[in-house]
Amino acid sequence: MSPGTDTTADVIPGPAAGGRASSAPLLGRDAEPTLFELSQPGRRSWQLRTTGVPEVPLDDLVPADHRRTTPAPLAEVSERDLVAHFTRLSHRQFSVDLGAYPLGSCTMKYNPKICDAVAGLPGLADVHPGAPVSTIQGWLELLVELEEALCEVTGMAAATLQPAAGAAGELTGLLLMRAWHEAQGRQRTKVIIPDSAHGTNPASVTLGGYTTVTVPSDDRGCVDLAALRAVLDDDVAGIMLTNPNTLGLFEEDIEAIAAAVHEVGGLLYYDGANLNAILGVVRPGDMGFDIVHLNLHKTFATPHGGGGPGAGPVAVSARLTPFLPGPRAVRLPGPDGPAYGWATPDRSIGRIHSWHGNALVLARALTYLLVHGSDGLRQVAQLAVLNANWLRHRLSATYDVPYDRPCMHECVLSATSLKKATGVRALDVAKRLLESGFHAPTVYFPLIVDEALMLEPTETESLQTLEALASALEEIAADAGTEGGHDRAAGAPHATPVRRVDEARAARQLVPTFDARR
Amino acid sequence: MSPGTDTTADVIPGPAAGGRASSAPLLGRDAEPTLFELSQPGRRSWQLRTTGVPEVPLDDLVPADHRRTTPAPLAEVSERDLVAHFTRLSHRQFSVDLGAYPLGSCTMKYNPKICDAVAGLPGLADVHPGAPVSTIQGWLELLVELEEALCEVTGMAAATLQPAAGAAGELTGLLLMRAWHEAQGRQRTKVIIPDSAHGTNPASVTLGGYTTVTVPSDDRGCVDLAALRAVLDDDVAGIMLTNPNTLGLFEEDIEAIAAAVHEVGGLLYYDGANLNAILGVVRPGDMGFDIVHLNLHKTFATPHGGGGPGAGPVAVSARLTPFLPGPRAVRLPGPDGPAYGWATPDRSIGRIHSWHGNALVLARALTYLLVHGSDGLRQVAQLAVLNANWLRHRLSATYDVPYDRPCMHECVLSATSLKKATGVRALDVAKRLLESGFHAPTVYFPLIVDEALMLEPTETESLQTLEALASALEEIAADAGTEGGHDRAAGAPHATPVRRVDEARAARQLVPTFDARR
Amino acid sequence: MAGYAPHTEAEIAGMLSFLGLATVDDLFAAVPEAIRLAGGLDLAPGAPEPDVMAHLQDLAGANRPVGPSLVCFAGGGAYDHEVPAVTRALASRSEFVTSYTPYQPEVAQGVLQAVFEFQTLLARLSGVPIANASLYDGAAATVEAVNLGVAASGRHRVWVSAGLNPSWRAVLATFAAGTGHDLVDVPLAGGTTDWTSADGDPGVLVVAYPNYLGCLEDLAQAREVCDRTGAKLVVAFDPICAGILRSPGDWGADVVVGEGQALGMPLGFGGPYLGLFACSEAHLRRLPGRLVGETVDADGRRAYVTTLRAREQDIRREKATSNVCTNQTLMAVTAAIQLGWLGTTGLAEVATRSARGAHYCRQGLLSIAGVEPLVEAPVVREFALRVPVEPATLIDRLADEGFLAGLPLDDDASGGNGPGLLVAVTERRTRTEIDAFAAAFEKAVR
Amino acid sequence: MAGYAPHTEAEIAGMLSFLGLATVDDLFAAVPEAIRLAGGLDLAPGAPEPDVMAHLQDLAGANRPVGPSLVCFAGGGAYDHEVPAVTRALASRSEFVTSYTPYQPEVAQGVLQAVFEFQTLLARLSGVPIANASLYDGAAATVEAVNLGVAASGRHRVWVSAGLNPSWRAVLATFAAGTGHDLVDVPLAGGTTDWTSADGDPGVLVVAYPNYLGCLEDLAQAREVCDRTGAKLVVAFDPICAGILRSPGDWGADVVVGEGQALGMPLGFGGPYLGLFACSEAHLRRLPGRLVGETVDADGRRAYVTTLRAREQDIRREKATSNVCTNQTLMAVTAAIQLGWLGTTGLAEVATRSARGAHYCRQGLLSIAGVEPLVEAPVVREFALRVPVEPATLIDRLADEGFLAGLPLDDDASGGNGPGLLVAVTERRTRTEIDAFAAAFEKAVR
Ligand SMILES: Cc1ncc(COP(=O)(O)O)c(C=O)c1O
Ligand SMILES: Cc1ncc(COP(=O)(O)O)c(C=O)c1O
Repeated sequence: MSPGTDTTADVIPGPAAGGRASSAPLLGRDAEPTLFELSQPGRRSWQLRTTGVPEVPLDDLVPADHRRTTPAPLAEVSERDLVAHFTRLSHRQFSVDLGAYPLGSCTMKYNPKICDAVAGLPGLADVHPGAPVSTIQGWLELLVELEEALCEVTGMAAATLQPAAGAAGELTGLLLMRAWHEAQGRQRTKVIIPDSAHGTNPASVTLGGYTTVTVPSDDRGCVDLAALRAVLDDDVAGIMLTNPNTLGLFEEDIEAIAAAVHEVGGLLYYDGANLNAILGVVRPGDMGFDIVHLNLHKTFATPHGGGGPGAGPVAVSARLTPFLPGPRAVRLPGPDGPAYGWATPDRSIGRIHSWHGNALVLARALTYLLVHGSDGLRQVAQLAVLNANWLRHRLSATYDVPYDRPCMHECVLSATSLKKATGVRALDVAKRLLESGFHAPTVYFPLIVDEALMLEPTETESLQTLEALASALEEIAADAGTEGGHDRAAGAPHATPVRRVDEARAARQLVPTFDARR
Repeated sequence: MSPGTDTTADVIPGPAAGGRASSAPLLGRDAEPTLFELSQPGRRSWQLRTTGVPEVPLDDLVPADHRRTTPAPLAEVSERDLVAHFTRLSHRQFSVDLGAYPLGSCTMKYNPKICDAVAGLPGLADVHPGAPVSTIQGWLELLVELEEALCEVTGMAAATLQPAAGAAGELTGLLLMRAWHEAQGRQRTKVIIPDSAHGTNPASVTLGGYTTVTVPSDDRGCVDLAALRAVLDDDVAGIMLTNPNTLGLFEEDIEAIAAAVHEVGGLLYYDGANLNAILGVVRPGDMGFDIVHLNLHKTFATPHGGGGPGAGPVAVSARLTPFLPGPRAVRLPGPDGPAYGWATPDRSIGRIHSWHGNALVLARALTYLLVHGSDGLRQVAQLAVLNANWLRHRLSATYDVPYDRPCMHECVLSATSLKKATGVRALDVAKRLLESGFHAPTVYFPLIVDEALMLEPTETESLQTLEALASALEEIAADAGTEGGHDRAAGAPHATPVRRVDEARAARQLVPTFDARR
Repeated sequence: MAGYAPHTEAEIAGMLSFLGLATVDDLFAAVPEAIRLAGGLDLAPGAPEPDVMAHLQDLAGANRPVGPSLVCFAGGGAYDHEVPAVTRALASRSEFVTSYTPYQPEVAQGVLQAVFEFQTLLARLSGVPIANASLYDGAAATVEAVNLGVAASGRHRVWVSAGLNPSWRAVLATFAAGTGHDLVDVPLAGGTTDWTSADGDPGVLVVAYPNYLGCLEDLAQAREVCDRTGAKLVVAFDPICAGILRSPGDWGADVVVGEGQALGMPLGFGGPYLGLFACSEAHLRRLPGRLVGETVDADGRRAYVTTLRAREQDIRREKATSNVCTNQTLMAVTAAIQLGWLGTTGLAEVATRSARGAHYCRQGLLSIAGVEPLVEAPVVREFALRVPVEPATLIDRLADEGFLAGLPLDDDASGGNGPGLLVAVTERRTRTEIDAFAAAFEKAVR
Repeated sequence: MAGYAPHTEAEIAGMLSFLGLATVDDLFAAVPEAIRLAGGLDLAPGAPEPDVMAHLQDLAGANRPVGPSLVCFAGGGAYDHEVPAVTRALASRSEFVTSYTPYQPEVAQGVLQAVFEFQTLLARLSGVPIANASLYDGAAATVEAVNLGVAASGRHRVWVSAGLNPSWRAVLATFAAGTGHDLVDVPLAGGTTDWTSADGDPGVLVVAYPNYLGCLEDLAQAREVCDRTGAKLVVAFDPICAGILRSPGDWGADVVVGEGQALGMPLGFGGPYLGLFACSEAHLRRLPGRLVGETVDADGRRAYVTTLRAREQDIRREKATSNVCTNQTLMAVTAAIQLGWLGTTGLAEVATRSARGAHYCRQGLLSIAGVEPLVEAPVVREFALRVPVEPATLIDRLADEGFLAGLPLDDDASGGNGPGLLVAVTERRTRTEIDAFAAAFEKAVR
């Protein structure tokens, strides 16, 4: 199948006019024209500095055979239309700033506005990453300060701030694991992950050059210790766990797991995506983990940006420190010269980012961390867990609770009984919830729960919001059982900028660019 | 009638939860709770600097009889709810950044984003207005530069930048007129305004201590010269005109008008709200005007802010300069000391603003002015007039054109025939247009045109937008004549965040605050 | 030439031909040849945005903004209070910024509801039940209040306390030339207004609380004068101090006005600020400016709309209660956001901390030889000093040391007690800053 | 303690009692006592926002940002191009900033359409028809391209041009430890890659256009090697230079990668940047990361959705084409806005002006005694010099004079031609700045 083999609907009514706003939900539900439909040859937005540089013909500078014969056809719009277009697009986008986003595993908490102000400081934003150390002392200090704080939060000895997201952190961690084993003079081939693990874990294992061994969860939703022991052998490089796990449950046997893995010479990798649940309460290092990645875009409230950027620093115990990626910002010894500099660890696995990681995201995370401090971070965990348990308890009368025990920062429910009784599926519940003023929970993950609905309210939602959310979910379930309820659910959402989207068609008749349309 | 004598509808469904977003048009059309409904005792957003100032009990500082016994009951919300609330409110608000806003007389052009950046520069935004001149040389230079440019644009000798809006400028101008006549040793009582004038003109005349004499427009939509001559006498202080006038028509007899008014010793006041039409083409000073106010929030694209702030500088001819309000920023003579300072004209009418006017608005206007320059400003006028004439010509087949001659920056149409034929009024046309993706035109103004629809597209709307706007207006007229057309129009709008609003009830059962609700 | 117009050459040509015109100049046929600008404006040609930005940055660079290198102790109606990132972010949402006056309520609920909330917050704070949607600034609000008071009392004599901000008094005087009001300056005695010294039958009393010298006026006495004479009481209050002071409404004010800059606006070299205006129900029909009310839409859902329009100039013309059209809506929205952020406890906290800082600072400065109180009445966050050097000179010297020491007080500004220095302290001033200020002050007066 | 949690004490108590718990600690009953943190974290207690802001401002103050007092001539993958206020304003709209990956397309059309437009723009610019929704940065995109190329060719030998950004080469090497790819460094000769010097059967060729030294590689030759060996051609292009250069697709690239920072992102000390990734249709099923496609909704209206999800790790797990989950969507949206602002003519103009500035600057510097070209091949907006003093020393000296002179080139970075200095010029550099730079340079090398 090649792109654009079929026609797509074209529902831009009339001429594509930049000043026509009916694509804004405020004024109706017409489609928003693309930038390309708004384009008119000869129009422009750009204005560039007057430089006085001699206007030598380009032919004298760049050889003809390297030159484009025609300019790259981008778009030609006025600044007015550019602004209107993207402002209208923003009106077609749900966000934390509009309402609750209880998307399990994603920690969509409120992102403080002060962090935007920090990331916009010219003294941070306008610094070249390759500038000499004498000109970047502030940045180096910031990185050192953040690294130290993250080490304290995780109970680790040192960290790299380079990974740009959680998955990059995972792969970094696996390469550290590999380097460590190699340094011990041994070659191991397997990494264990539980069946509830996030998809990035097995994908990273493969890229790290290991084979995934999956261990099942027991009926309490935790790693089956016996099954784990059964796969532990000399060929195991380590295990990747998140604790609390993706079911929102704390792995109570963590000490036994750690002992068992360490016994065969394996390392424990902590997937920090769920760290929000345990901030200041218990630390991965104290649980026995050797390598930890953090998702700063989750726990430390750096906004997700519609899918990124994130930041996935990796912290390690002392024995792994020499292998960390470099260069790392360090305090320099001695009273003379600059106070901070760069250093690459002795046995570094090497660089994993073009520069120093998503620096402006790191500055946001430090800001968040300092505002909260030791007491505030602990409170974050407490209230995140309180909110999730409140929701679980309240909704356990309406939805199935696959693992009926107190949860941590998120709760996994199931629509299995609802589906059996009414035909309404987890996906339908999610789509209906959109119409009630909330983002949907994560659905169908973790994979081991049938018709999963995974709710993570986070600590920044109020009791009133939880009540409204719970009521909405209760009403959806109640309505599903009434006359026409199934169809209402299957037809949802109705009040959103577009109605249910045909995902199958998107894959079948692929239109990956405007130029692939017919 | 006292406030809140009747109940109002209360349609916040369920608990008022900050995280429930269904008030965002994106997710449906429920009402947005007020800040007061979101409030929960004990909740807070504020965070203040740690100062180390001794925490003396307030009782030791402020006498008990001056103290509140209970804190002022404002609202108590979390930062998260605060952000969600106002972000959702913003989604219930149409704006230039969402689409065309052809609101006649208001010049709702695109407001360049660079002006926001300028107004946010700490070197401008964080300056105290009472700081010593040695610390404000940049601001003083900016004000002088703007004053000089505005004088060139208007053909005047000097200006005050203090008035905060057009109406404040009008009153300032009338007080200048009064001071000038008094300086000539005469007391005059009447000011002439045409019947098409904006309401602020007569209101300002009253506040200026004058009596309004209204002159009718002739059948070409201009001041009736004979009628004007008839009211001109020794008691006339002056005349207030806008040219092009509020019908969007250029007063062709302006030289004769000026001569006649000057002949009786009167002054000519130019209401600059329509200056966008003639920038760089003809200047009020060259037409014979003595006093000019500008609406920088119209012509110079400083955004209207939902109703303000604006800025209404007043420029005058040389003979009126000594009367201008003070202090004014001036270049200081002599090579020593600061280059700029403050000076109050000899015979100043006095201060008309707490400080120096809406300074950050003035900085925006200067930015806009410099980007355009002499050539760009002229082009603004040309294209604004081109756009308006295109609309007029195109729509003259569909709507009545009360004055069928080329217009300037705006065109006034009428729905009289439409109403006669279908019962659909100008107001209904306006409401229907909202659903088509455009803001409505100004309706029922100027008062002298029956069922007026006053369209001012401005120069920043493209031909494609004009075409879409014209098509929408044509479709509305066509639909009005079809089966059910009247009801569709009378019931409009349907797709907006709220439907047609009951204005009569608002006045009858006044609820001016949340506390006045029952 | 730079600019934002979308028209291509081809489009312009097409549009002209649609109109039957040959050139763009033909559009201006109605403009008499004789007055047309032949050579164009004598301004530089348009410059690209980055060039203009560089120029404006140069101008900004020629100022010294308040901050760590110019620590602000100046007030006088413009204060360095905390403006959090959240207020700036929300108030700069382009839907609020780039919309017009909400003439079409169906697509303006955002601004309308925000203003409705502002009105509610201001009414709660001022202690009177009606607040409008904003006026230009504190001075303009005072002018409008006087106009209302004169109309309501039927008497044009206005007793104006010498403790009212001197700029506002000046603006009152300017506009009185048009309205013909008879303004009577009522002097201070010991820092507060001595109403007994005024004569004639007042229609309006205007008094500030706290007054320009930072002192707490005896509003009971002012109310008593009004009760006796039938005058209307206009109180210019400070919305921050109001967090801990009895409200003007509680003291019996008929009209409450004020400067709202401290509610989330930057110092901004004096504008745009926010004219606060609130009054008792009796004066509803004389309210100047815009008013938002709650109502319902065609489906019975809650909605907001500007109401009592019949007072306004676009309908009443020469008989309107005021000529105000464009006001400071965006600043009212900003104030609603800021007051939402501060809330019940935060506003009180800001006021309390400011008062503590002011008293701590005052004590420190008064311990310097030659520095004395200008007046003795109790103050909140601002106070007036007699200093041993010329105030303007002192201010210049302290600016060199990194402090914006305050505003100079001449005899007019101090109600006859000058010269002196007016010092303001907000909750943002740290003990370290205040101590350093006092130390520099001591050197500067030597 | 500071923070953003809304819970009041009373609410917490009520929620606990609803759960049948006595204290908040009871929520953590599942956490074994032994490992619980007894004393809390050894961090300072929470500080209010203004205190934290002051600290971050101090840190920012300890840097020297580029600007009038540190004029930027540094590049190497991070460029000082114009970012207009309009791009910043639109890209910072909180709907874009505070949303997650668009898992629910019905409420995510904003991000989805913006990314769809980004994909289209990138495809048009790169000359290949498929582009993904972004990767972390240029290095990460190159890693993914190599992984794709190895999988597509079935051969793990990768010929990597020594003209590829040395950081990216380092990242390739780091990740090759996991994938086992066999990376072969292919040296430069006279500034461009000498493919004849490499041996073995390559599965992938990686080459930069222009390369790290700013030189224009002979892509026809690289394509020819690929045609001969069956290897896949990965071209790391520069999206700005692409405004005037033949597109990689036109040269026959299979995969096009690049660093997108120059498309509207600040220098930001190296991140967040934007990994560009585009490829020919043949490799669609191996595309790493997210892809947005057009479709329709239940009413047949145009809509967008992430598609071909079956490649991704959340479904394919260990068999996924990549482990990427969170990417750099906001930067892709930013790039779409910036490319919309530049448009067809603006991008070409930026590239042209940068090239003019670079050649003017190069000429000026080469006229200084002892300064010579490091390599001779034609360049666009970046060039490498041999300098008579140690490059790092020279850079320090020029920083003192107000210039960020460039990046130092050691032997690795210069493909064996070092040491040297890599200088970049953008359209923002004025003639005055360049002349002053040359003058300071002349002094600094003396
Ligand atoms: C449990 C878990 N692990 C890992 C990740 C991957 O993190 P990222 O998306 O930052 O690569 C996620 C993110 O969704 C996650 O939820
Ligand atoms: C013709 C005319 N004159 C005067 C004004 C008053 O200006 P402002 O609203 O700034 O007070 C307006 C504004 O609507 C106007 O259109």
